[in-house]
Amino acid sequence: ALLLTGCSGSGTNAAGDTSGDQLLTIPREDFATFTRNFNPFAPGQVVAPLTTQAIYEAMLVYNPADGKATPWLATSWETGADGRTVTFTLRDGVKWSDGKPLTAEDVAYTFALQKKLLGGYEYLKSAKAEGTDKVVFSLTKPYSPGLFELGKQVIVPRHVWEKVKDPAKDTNPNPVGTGPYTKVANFQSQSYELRRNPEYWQPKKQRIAGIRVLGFSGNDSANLAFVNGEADWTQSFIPDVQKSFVDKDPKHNAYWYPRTGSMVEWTMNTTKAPFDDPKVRKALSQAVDRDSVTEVGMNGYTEPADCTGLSGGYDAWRDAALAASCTWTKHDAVAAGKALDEAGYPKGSDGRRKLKSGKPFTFDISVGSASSDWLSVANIIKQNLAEVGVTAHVKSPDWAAVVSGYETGDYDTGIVWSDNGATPFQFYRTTMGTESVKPVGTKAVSNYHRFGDKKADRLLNEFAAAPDEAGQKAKVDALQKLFAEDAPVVPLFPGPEWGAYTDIRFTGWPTADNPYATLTNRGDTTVLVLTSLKPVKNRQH
Amino acid sequence: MRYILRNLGFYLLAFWASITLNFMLPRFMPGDPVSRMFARSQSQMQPEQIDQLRRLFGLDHRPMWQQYLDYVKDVCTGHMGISISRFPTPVSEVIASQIGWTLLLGGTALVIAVVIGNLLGILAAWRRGGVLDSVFPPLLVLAGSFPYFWLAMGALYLFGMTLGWFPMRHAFDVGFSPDLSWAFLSNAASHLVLPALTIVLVSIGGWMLGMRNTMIATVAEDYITMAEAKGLSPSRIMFRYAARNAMLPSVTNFGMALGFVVGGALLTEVVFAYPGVGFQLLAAVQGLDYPLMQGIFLTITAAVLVANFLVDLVHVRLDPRVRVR
Amino acid sequence: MTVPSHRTASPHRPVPSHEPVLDVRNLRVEYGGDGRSVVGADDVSFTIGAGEIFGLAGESGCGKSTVANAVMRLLKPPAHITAGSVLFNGRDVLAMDPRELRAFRWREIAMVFQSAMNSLNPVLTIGEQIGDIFTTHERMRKRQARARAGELLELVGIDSARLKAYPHQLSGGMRQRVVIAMAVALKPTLLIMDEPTTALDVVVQQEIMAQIGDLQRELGFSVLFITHDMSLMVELSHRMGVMYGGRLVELAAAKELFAQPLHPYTQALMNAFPPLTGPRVELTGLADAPRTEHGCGFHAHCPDDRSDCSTNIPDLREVAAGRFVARTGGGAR
Amino acid sequence: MTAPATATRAPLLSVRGLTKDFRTGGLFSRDRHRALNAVDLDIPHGRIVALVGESGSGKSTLARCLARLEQPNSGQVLLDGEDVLRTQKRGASRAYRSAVQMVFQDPFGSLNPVHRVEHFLRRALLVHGRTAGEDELRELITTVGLTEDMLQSYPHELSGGQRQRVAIARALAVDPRLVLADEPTSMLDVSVRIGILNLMRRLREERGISLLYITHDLASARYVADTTQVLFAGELVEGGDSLALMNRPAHPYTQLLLSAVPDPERTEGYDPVLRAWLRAAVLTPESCPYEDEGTCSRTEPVRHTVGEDDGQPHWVRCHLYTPATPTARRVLTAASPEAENV
Amino acid sequence: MSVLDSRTELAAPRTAPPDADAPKVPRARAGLLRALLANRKALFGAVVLVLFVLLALLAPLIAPGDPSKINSLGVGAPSASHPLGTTAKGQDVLALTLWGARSSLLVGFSVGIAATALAVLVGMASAYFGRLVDDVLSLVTNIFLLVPGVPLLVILAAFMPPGTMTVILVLVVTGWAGSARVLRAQAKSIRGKDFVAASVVTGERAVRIMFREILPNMASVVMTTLLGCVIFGIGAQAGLEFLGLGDASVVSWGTNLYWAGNDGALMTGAWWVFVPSGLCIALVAFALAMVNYAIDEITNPRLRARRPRNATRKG
Ligand SMILES: Nc1ncnc2c1ncn2[C@@H]1O[C@H](COP(=O)(O)OP(=O)(O)OP(=O)(O)O)[C@@H](O)[C@H]1O
Ligand SMILES: Nc1ncnc2c1ncn2[C@@H]1O[C@H](COP(=O)(O)OP(=O)(O)OP(=O)(O)O)[C@@H](O)[C@H]1O
Ligand SMILES: [Mg+2]
Ligand SMILES: [Mg+2]
Repeated sequence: ALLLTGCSGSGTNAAGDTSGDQLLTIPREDFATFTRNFNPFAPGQVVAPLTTQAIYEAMLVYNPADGKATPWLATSWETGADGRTVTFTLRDGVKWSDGKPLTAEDVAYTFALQKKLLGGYEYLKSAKAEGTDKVVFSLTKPYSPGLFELGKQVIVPRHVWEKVKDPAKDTNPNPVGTGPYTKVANFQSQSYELRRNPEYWQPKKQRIAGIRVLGFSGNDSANLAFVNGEADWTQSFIPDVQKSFVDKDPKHNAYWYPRTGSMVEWTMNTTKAPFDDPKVRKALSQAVDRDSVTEVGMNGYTEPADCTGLSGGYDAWRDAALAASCTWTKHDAVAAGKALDEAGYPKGSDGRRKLKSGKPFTFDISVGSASSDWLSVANIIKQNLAEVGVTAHVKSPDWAAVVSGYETGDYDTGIVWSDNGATPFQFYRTTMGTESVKPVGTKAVSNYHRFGDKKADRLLNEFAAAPDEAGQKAKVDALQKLFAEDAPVVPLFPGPEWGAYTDIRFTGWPTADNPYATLTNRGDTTVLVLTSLKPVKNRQH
Repeated sequence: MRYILRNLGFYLLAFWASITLNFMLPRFMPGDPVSRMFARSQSQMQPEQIDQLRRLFGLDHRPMWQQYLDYVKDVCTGHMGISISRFPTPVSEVIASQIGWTLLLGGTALVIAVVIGNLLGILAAWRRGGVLDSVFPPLLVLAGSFPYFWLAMGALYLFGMTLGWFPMRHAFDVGFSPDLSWAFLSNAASHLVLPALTIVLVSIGGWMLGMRNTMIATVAEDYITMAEAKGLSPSRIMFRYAARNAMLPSVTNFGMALGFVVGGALLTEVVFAYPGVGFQLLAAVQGLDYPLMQGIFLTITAAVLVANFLVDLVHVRLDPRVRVR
Repeated sequence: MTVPSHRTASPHRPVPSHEPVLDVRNLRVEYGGDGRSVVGADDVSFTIGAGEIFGLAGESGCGKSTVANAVMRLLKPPAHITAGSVLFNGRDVLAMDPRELRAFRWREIAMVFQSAMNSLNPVLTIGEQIGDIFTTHERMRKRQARARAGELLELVGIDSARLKAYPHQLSGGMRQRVVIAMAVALKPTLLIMDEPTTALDVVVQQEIMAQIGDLQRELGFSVLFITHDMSLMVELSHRMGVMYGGRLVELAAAKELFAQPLHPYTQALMNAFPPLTGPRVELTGLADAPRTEHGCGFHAHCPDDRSDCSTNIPDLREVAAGRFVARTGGGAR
Repeated sequence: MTAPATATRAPLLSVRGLTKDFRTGGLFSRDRHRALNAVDLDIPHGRIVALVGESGSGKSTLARCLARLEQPNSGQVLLDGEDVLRTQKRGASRAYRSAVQMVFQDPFGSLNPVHRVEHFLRRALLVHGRTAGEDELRELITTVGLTEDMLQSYPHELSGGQRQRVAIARALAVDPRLVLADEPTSMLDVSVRIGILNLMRRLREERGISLLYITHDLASARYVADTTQVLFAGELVEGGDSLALMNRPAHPYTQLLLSAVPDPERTEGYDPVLRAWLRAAVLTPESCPYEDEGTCSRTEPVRHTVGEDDGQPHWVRCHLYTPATPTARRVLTAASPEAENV
Repeated sequence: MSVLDSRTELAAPRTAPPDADAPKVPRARAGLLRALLANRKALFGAVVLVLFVLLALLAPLIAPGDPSKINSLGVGAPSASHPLGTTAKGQDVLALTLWGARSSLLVGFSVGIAATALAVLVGMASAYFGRLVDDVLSLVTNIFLLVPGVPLLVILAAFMPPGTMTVILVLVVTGWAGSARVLRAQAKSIRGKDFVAASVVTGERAVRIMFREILPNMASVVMTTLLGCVIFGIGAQAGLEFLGLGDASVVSWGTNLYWAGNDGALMTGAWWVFVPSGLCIALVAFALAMVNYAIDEITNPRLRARRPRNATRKG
């Protein structure tokens, strides 16, 4: 199916096309080439983009930008009194793109398949269909964070996947989903298109004709295409986005980098001296000039973190008073120096501090070489530390080597993102919970700093069991205090969710003023944007 | 023919050595593909999935020698396994989808550089002291001195972005699907211009100088004087007597370069977002995708060996002297 | 090789008519390097008659090849012909334009180079290289040229099947014979042979010489024969010149020169070859004294009469009919 | 110009059954070419022995084997009765090197262009544990007829003949008893050849050095050597006192070589055609019982003694030799004078 | 054909018959130097090189302090206080370029020297000992020549701890083989010369023959190889670093370009961040190439420029 772009191979493409049938163009800097794999069970780096955004849908969509959950394939859900069951009620009239109706059986089957193929959901005992529109999830323990986790699982049609011999290895080239754009068209190694699902349950919201995804070998080339007006919506890191993009056409070009990504932290290996001492961690944290880190290192795309460690996505949970009161996340080189003096790390005659063992106070900051922004951050930290007499070396091998060091505990400090979920539960669980602490030498997949606090365990369990939000809030308050006390990691800044767009061809983008979704094109809320955009129609064309 | 057979023996040995190297290298690298993938996904993956994924990808925990034996067997039977970073696409398919573009870009650039470079070299040597001989070599050497990516980016911004003469990315525009229509071919050709031209620009100097120098040496040979004495026409002497003999070292280098074409033009692919094996390999290495890495490595090695072997054959045709060696 | 058994074994052929085919007059060739220049040949004059074998002898570097190349206009920079003329059958070779020159070469004057190994293109077959001559000069078709090439090979005693051979597949003697065959392909008026046998073995050398003698008798061309081997030269040529330091020092009929060399250099050169017969006598030969640019390095060995040639080599002077010597002193020693 | 009378002393160097095969082809090839076949040769004290033969007959190979640059496949090399090939399997000892030295054919190639003349001589002296003072160097350089100031020259500043003298001086530095001279004059200009030959004679006379003089120029062999050995296709076919051998060559091959030497004073006229024909007759299988030009023979030819001169036997190995008839005559009459391709 | 592949191209200009040059150069060392100084190309190259070396050495004086110090100055066009402008991180481009010369030249020359040394050793051992040693070493050389360079670079760079040493090591490992082949051919032709045999007959030891007799004769080839390897080193380092495979915390021309790319220098129009380092690399490489060119001309007089062919006419 050849498409009707207005250009007969003239070398330009969709730029300026406002026929009304223009395709929403999304560049992917992380896919040099695509393989036709629309299997939603494949890992994120493998599956073709938009599979879980435009083709398959979940029961609900949680939007961290406004903290709201939008019912999607499910219209409602409720947690049982004991917190051990969750029941989702499915929407009526939803059809798969092959015309078959969505049933509760599909949902139940999806979870069974997901657990079989990829594991996870340890707390889920079973998922059972009740009638055609109700799914009951039985949990092994009261676990409130499970609600959103279950709700955001994308659902696949049982009648299709049952017949697939090896679902894990299937490439699902012609996917059948409930999403707005399910029809794969013109699949090339560097671009493909998704066209409207004829059976979509919200036909009114399928205003755009389709989506085109472009592959790029890196930020540079992807940004070039975007800045040049050849794509509509990007999520790659654009250096100096104001100057290089917005200023080019201030009327149409815009970006919105909500601070709702996961918290980026300076992680220290707490199994090693002197990082086992919270006083040291706090003092080092105080030495860091977060303003400079965010302004220069991160291009001003984010803002400094506070001592709750919570990212912008959890603003509703934040204990603002606590955040304002504690000092160890505020830059103060003098205080930091004093704290280090007090902790027993005095300056030597050369102005450099010594460890208790008598060795100089030096250590590495390991960052993956591919993350140039974080590399700058590490360099700024290094400069800040030099001011308080601590020497840091920035080590930047390939990410594989860095992560391998994190995983086995063979590193000093590093810059790491934290786990992110709908609630702060996951964040605190993996920064302070003892269950995620693995001994040095054993592979850890989270909690690279290897810190656990029994008090946190208790609070986390209580949080999971809390039946309502008020109860949860109380626990999170306590967790924030504990975090501010322990300083298990040094929070630097919340990761911005990059997102920039031009509204020459499409309007209706989420913005800071209208945060109906984040501006990510690879997240859970993407589907909200896809069903909100309107093509610009220009009659003259 | 004994010459060929002997070389064949060497090639087999070299092939074995390099596939062994290929087996060892990725296994020395720290980490494994799943944690790598996990690290890249930046918390979009559940930690719980990791073990499951490891199982899914069938990562090996058998003893090295056993893996090695299987690997050698697979290599010999042409099985290259399933790519991890492109799971579950077979490695052969991943490579197949890229190699065409790689060959197109690399081959075009190489052929242009070799043909033009050698022609320039021949003419420069023939007209010693002429414009071609005094102006071109330093100029081309200067062009070749620039870092390739620097030149490529400059060209991209100048001719692609500012002047808009050439497309800036990809092998062809979206909306086309590869076929043999004129529209597609011309589109693909226009996309080839900048990447190929920049490669030609940095590599042509080497070819030209090489040819010039051998050609000068050749022109001083007695048989050229003899040909002159025979009253042959200058063009005949230049091409049939001098250039043909001077070409021999060029042919060897051409073979080498031809083999390496398969490895892709990594920096070009990065700058121009051109599809190809080079970036695929970089991605495979960074994603610790052993099977894909090994597959590509194998393909390149095989290509280099085949190219060299072909060059040997050509050499035997061109230079009767090697036949007796 | 066909050996007609009736052939007489005498080289003492009557000296042919002295209609000069080649007339070289006051030829001077300079090699202009960076700044300094070397004189390769200076004031060289000689003539070669039709059917005559003219020998040019002298030690290495005395300018023999320079003269030969100048006659064919094959000198390449930095060599320059700075004075003199080369007349071939009355035509001024030095004034020819490139086209004339191409047509003139090989048809009128052909040349056998010093080393056959290097004067054959290693990557072309013998057949192609011989055929080239016919396709260029006679506008023959390839097949016809090939046939002619075959005939030529047979003429020098090589099987015409060898047309497909590459130079390296032939022995040194065969290669040299191929070159000779090429040289006589167009039945040139004059054949220049620049040390055609020095790179070869004694035995093969004799075969080649035989070949040349044979062809010369058959085709009747004149020969400019260059060698440093006095014995060989005397055996072969009618008239000969001895060169030293770029100048001719003696010019005479071969037998006369052998019987009574007039110039001390010629005498010394003769003395450098031990005889095969007679008792062993101590020979002195020449010195390896370095030659300066202007001085005749040879003066160290001038037995007497050093007055005139210690600084420069004097001009040739006719001391008897057809006998020239570069001495100012008396005719005989 | 007579050779100093040598007593029936044991020879300085004896070669017995020396055989050398070269591997031809590449790494995995097993083709062999026999360059030397069972060569027996004696080099007496204080004598110059000439080894003549046409190109490719194995002259250099023999010299290189004796200089231990090449490892023979079988045979013995006896120096003072000691088989050096057996006792010094992996290369020659210093002692052997100080007894046997070599001068190479190409004076342009045998002197390293980056060193001064002095270096060559000094190294040769030092390596063999001798003092290398000014006096020694001066003595050496003057021995070969060069002047002292040439010690500071680079090879490229010298003429070919001077270079060859330097090479000889280097060989002399270790005070050898035998010098192998592989065509020391063939690359030299005519004008200086005789000088080198005279130097060789002088060395023998003044220092009592033995020389193996390798050449294809019979006239110079006759001029300089006491005895001459003829090498044909890797085998010695004739040997004896130089003058006697050249006066009465017994082997057709020797005769061929002799006839090839241009000699204006030759009484019988010069006809190269005839001579070439002679060569064809000698080298074609019909006239010679050797198959493959002697690399393998069905029956070894016997060694006949032709005569004795000055205590040196003149011998020949040829099936065709019968003491009564001069061989060449027989060959010429036996072989048909019809067309033959060489 | 990326920069990283340039080792194949390196071999290309060195195609003059290997035995044609060396022994023709009398007084290899002193003579070569003198001849070089008399050659315009070489003089140009030498002046540029010396200039860069001086600038690199004087960097701490001209631009004191940490050149990579990040501050909030922001990107700025060339001005009086910052003659080459500043980067997005407020670093002075002039300082970065000057300090970058240190690392780039260090890596370039270290790679050049180490790779050449390795190549000389391998080539000479191969040529001198011949037979088995030669077969084995040739095989190893050829394997390194056949193994695709980029993956090897990438893998090694990823495998080893980042740092200048790693970059050097990686480039040496991938860069020596081509040179070894050239040097082996050269050494082999010299090995066959009579003066080597003469040294053997004199009784010299193998090591002495290799280094005192053979090596000086290869001076010009070693020199061109060395310069070629330096060019390769500088270029390949820049390529590696541009791809993010080097050590981004080191200030070098390659990392300068890497950061320029990452900070979107071209996209935001900050050409002054992008241009200087690239130009420096080109200049240094060009200077080296010119010296090489000159060496070729000196050792092989035929390559020298001269008037057109048809000047043979008598004058
Ligand atoms: N290309 C050149 N450049 C400078 N000088 C040259 C050149 N060719 C020859 N000469 C000089 O010219 C003189 C004559 O050289 P020519 O080659 O004619 O000698 P020749 O008699 O042929 O010697 P040979 O017997 O060695 O061939 C020599 O002194 C030589 O140094
Ligand atoms: N290294 C080698 N490898 C193979 N064959 C060789 C080698 N050296 C010599 N030969 C062969 O051995 C035979 C004898 O060669 P040698 O060099 O001893 O001859 P020669 O008598 O010295 O000849 P010339 O007079 O040309 O120097 C020849 O056929 C030659 O091809
Ligand atoms: Mg000559
Ligand atoms: Mg020899």
